[in-house]
Amino acid sequence: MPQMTDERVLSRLREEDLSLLHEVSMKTAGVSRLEMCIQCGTCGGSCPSAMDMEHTPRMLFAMLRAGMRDEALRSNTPWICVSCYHCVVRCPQEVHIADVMYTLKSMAIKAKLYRDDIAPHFSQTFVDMVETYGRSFEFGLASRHYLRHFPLRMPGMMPMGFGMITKGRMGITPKKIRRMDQLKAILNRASQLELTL
Amino acid sequence: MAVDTKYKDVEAMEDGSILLTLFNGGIRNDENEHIANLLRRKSKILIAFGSCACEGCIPGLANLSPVGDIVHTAFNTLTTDNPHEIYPRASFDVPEGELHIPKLAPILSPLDAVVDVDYFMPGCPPESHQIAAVVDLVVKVVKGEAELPPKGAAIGVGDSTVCDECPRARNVKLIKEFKRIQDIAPVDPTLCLLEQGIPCNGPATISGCNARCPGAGAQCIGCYGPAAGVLDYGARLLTAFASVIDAKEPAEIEKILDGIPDPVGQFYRFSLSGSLLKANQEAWKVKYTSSHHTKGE
Amino acid sequence: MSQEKIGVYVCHCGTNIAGVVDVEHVAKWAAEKLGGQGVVVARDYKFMCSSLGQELIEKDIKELGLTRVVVAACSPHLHEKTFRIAAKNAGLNPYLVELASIREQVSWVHTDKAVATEKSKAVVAGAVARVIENKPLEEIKVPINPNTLVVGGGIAGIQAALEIANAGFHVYLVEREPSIGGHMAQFDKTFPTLDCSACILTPRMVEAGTHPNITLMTWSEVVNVAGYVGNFNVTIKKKARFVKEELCTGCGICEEKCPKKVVDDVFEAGLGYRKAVYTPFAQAVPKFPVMDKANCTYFIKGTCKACEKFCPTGAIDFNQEDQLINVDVGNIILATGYDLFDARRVSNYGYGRLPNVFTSIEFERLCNAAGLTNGNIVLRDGKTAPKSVGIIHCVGSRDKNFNNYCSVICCMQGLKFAHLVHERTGATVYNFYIDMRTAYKAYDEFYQRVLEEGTLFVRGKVAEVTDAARYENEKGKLIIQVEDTLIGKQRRIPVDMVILSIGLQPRRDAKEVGKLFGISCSTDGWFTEKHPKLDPVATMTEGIYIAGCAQGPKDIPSSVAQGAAASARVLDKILQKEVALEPVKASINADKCSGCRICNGLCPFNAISYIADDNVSNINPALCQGCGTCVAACPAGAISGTGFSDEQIMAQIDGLLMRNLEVAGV
Amino acid sequence: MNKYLFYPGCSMESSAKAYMESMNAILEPLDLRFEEIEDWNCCGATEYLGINLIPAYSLIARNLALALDQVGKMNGTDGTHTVVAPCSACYLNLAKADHYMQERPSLGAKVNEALAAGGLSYKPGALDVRHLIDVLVYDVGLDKIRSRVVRPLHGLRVAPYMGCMLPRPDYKNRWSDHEHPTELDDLLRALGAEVIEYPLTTSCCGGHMTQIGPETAFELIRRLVADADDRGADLMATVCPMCQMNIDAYQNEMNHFFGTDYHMPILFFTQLMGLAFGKEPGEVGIGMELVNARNAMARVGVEVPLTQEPAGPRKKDEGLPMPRRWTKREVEKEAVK
Repeated sequence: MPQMTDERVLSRLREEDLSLLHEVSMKTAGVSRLEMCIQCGTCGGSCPSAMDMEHTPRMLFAMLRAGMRDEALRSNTPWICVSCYHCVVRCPQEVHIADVMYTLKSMAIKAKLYRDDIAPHFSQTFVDMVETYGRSFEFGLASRHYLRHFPLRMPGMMPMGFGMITKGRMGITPKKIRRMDQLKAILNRASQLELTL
Repeated sequence: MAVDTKYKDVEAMEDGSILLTLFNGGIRNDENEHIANLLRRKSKILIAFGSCACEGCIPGLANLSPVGDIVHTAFNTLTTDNPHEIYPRASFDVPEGELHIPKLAPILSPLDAVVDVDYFMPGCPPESHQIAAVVDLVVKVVKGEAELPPKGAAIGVGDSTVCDECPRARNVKLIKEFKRIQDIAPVDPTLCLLEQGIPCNGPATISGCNARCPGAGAQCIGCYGPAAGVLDYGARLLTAFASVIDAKEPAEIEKILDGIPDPVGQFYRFSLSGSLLKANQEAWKVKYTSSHHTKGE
Repeated sequence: MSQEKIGVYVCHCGTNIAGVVDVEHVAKWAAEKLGGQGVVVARDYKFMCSSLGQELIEKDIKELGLTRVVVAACSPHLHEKTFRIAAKNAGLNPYLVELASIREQVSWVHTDKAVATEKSKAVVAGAVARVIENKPLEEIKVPINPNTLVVGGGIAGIQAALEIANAGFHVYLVEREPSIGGHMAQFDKTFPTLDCSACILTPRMVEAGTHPNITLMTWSEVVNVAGYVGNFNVTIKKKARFVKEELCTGCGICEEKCPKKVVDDVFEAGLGYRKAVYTPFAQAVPKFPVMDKANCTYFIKGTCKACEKFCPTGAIDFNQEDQLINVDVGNIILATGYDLFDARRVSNYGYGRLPNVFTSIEFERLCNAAGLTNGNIVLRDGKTAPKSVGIIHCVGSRDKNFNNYCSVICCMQGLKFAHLVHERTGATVYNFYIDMRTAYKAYDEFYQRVLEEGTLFVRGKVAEVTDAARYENEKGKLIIQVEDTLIGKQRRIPVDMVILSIGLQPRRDAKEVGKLFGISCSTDGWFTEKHPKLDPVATMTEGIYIAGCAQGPKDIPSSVAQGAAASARVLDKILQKEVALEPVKASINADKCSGCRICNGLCPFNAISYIADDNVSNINPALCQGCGTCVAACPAGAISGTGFSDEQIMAQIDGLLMRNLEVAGV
Repeated sequence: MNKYLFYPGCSMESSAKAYMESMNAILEPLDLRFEEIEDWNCCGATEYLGINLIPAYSLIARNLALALDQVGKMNGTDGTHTVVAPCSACYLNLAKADHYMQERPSLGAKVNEALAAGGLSYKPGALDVRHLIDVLVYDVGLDKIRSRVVRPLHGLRVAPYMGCMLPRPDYKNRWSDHEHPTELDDLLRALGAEVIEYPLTTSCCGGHMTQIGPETAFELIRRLVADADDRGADLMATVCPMCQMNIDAYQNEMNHFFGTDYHMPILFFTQLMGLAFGKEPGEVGIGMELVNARNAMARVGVEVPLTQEPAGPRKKDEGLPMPRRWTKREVEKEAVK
């Protein structure tokens, strides 16, 4: 039989009969090849932050295969992923693991299934900055983020923050791009679109 | 023999009263078609004479463009002073009555697409000694001294290709690049031109011209058309050229093929209209679908 | 309106075709709509290739007087021959049968039943139009030369050569290295019975070396192959040994006296030394040494000649040159073996960077009593015995980044290594595997034994081997980082030694060798067999057979079995005394040929020559394989190929486009 | 003179100012000219992709579309179809968007639909996205770089730190290896520095985990710093603003967390290039690092001006109390709110 690549699998499916595995695969940028996982554990073995993950990526993929939607989306695993791509280049089946993690994050946000809101809020804060200024604004980001989630960490961070500011490494006023209107129009349109089969 | 005279004179002749017609030119408009039908009726032997009647020749290259574009090019370009954008019309009322000019067909067809042709005599132009030989043959046939070749044959040609008559020396061919003849200095006067990387059509072109062009130092451009039994001149030549490219990598092959700047001109200069390609697909579709419709109804 | 009486037979192929194509409808349609083309009967049947299916066709040929047959079934590759024989049995010329592939080209590549059925009709219409233009052809019979060439002197080649020689026929056994024996000669023990590899191999090597029916040609390579089945002419380059074989007694004094020592990266896999004049190992066959010109002091500096001085029989000859030898053979067996995966490509395993990471072949030499360490398992420092060893499976195999396929032997090899480490060092052994593959006789029992011995197994593909210690207990060790997939946790296991079970790869020059012998390679690079199940040692080129790892990764028992199988096929050919050649050939119409010579260089079988006197090219029908390259290339249309004429092809295209039906007014 | 389009990325203007300054200082000696993409926007870092896919790719693609427009306006000199990004995350995002828009045509179509709302469009594959060090090693060449060295960094032991997003996933096979690439090693050696064997050269610095899961990040930083220290490195050299930021700015906090006292300065490779080319420390942003590189610099005879030194590490007995260890339970407790 011909090799079943992700693209072929997708081309045979209709939107309404997507399994969880296929749904994740479809929502992932590029051709995820998630269906090809052979559970060898290269990803979990490679992961530098595996020690803090509730499930190794491999286990997460098995859960997707088993249709365990809530458990999978509730897992802290995608949020601990540091996008180092060790697993991606080592995966013998060329599964686009890091991109699948991004997909799981966005699905978890949509379903409000994350247990720990630090990471989603950080991402959202970052995105808010970008959507307001077109550039990232580290000072605003850091201060908002720490105030909300790590008030106790703030004092410890102070010398570092002062260091950054006195060394000219952190501006305290945001930079804004010129054609913010254009960017907003693009993002508005984009937010109405979804990847399809 | 009927030469350059009024149509009504020909129309008045008895059917089959002309022994031999050498029909020159392809079928581009309804007048051409009318004359072709007329002469077919009046002639015992109808010969498609010259490349235009045989394969469409240079005018056949117009099949690459829709009729509208052709008319536009002819009547409204820099070389034509037509400030009021006046285009020819099929009929026009003048005080003396209604005037007609021939109506353009969607594509140019070779003669045998319109009428039954007895023989084909290719060449642009056919060589004089070949014309003499053909007339001679017909005279001999009338006298009962010779027999006509089988119907549909190409006459006034040899049995092989231009290479057969070409005096140049040849070896096994492997080509690293194609070059235009003016870009090579000096061209080896005794060696096969194709081997020197000049895209010479000699290998695919039927003999009969005494290899005039390659003999004189210019590459064959294929005016005599394909050898007997070859379905499509351009396709034959293309596979031949493709076979001698000395490269394995697709990028390298592409680069070598880039040395042929005008592929249509190279492979179908004389034979586009008669080719399997049915050039100008749009026009072809019109023809095809309309015939289809009539069939359905 | 055709004069022919054509029968159309549509095969269900179980559900292979019928699952996607409405075969009954196709047959009915052909009977109704293709009558104008001469179709007088159209039937469908569950398995057309079965004897009942064939009888159906034979019966129709006899009773209805069919003059042409179209079978809509699988690719001609598979069953064209079957149906041609059936036609022949019924008295119809076998070349008046056409296959329409509605399996490979329709049912296997489409999912929409309606579309697939329509396409099947078109394919059938094309085949009907084509078969009308088919001409009856007669097979050509040629005698078979009883001699055989075996290329490659590993265990598969040795086995094949011995079988044929024992049957009384002559064999030329050609080996590229100085000695026969192949990879098997490098191993210490063989799984699962742990026989000493040399002990079971060397008797076979000696037998091959002394057999009266075997001409052994080592340090030699095939450089040209001409001819065809039954009548090959092969040119073999016998590389200069710089040792006269007729005088050499194999006493070994030259090797002993040679002052130049180099790393042996062939037999010793880089883990040992040899001299510039050497036999690769003690039991080498033949016993004559070879001189390595690139490293010989005399060839480099012009002085030395120690070997010559001490040779008691005057066998050293510095003026020897490569020789080209021509032999005529009827059949050829390729048993060219495999190369090993280069472990440096998996940079996360650190081979070549971290000293105590070894490859499996290095470990074999380490274990081997004849190796550099006399069989002591030690670290790269040459003295320390490891206290813990990690064996990593699937290195370079089952991995889209390297080789897709499973290398078959690594699991058992890994288990064997675990046993040897236990036996000789008492070290803790870890085996890291994705799936444990211990199929075949007594293999799983061996797995049980190794489990009993206390080997620790970790199910997980190792992510990396590193010397970057995170904790005190890791310092100075190699750390194997892996997800233990059975507990779902990442583990870091510090060990002293890592052994990489590296995969098997096609020979680096397999493509060129394949081209030399006119056979093809799969996408992975292994030689392609004629049929993966039913004809595993034959190739698409008649008279060329393959055996051993050249065909794909396999262990010793399978290699031996294939060597024997290939020899059985060759003996079958030899005993038939003559062979029928396919009559599909190209020929040149000399009248139309202008001698342009475009075709001359194209023929892959060197069958076309140029006759200068007549200024035309000519095809030798015995050499022509009917591939059609020249037919397509001839710009004058002077070359035609039987079985693939322009008329046949144009008719088939017209048929596919159903133009013939339009003409017929359907 | 080779001209390239240039996508700086947000950090080059803020936390990685030293990178920007030092890069600018070496362009001229190497005959390079960078033309900044006008009105570029943030690439979304690793954050946007996990929120909403199409907007994330549209955000990235706006930059590519602007760049392509700009290509049309530039003269066709060498390298004009190349966009150079000095930040590994930006480089990866731009390259990834370009790659996936080709690999998954429906993504390309959707992104272009969004871009159209801003009057832009991008044809995937039209641009070549490359990292700064790729251009330096493969276009400029090590020979040319070597020829510009006037102050060889002899005796400076450098741990070459490539980080993760540069050599991986490497859609266009630009790097010598995914795990142990040699480009940075070779470049540093060309400057005369002593490059140590550093097995963690492409290990992760923790990325955004310093913000959202500090415990995880500190462990990653510790591994990197500890191994470089074990192997006797004077400093680390990096190619990525985020790596530099994490290892530099969070090293102090990491030390607190583990009770260690590592002092491992980390500089951008361009700063070392600038020094080797004879630039003054101030010209190449030396002194802007928080873990000061003064001792390391002294080994090559470079004195770091005191004026640029920050207030100095906080003494333990002053200021607000610092939690000594951040247990997992505490992190979770914080997060529940």
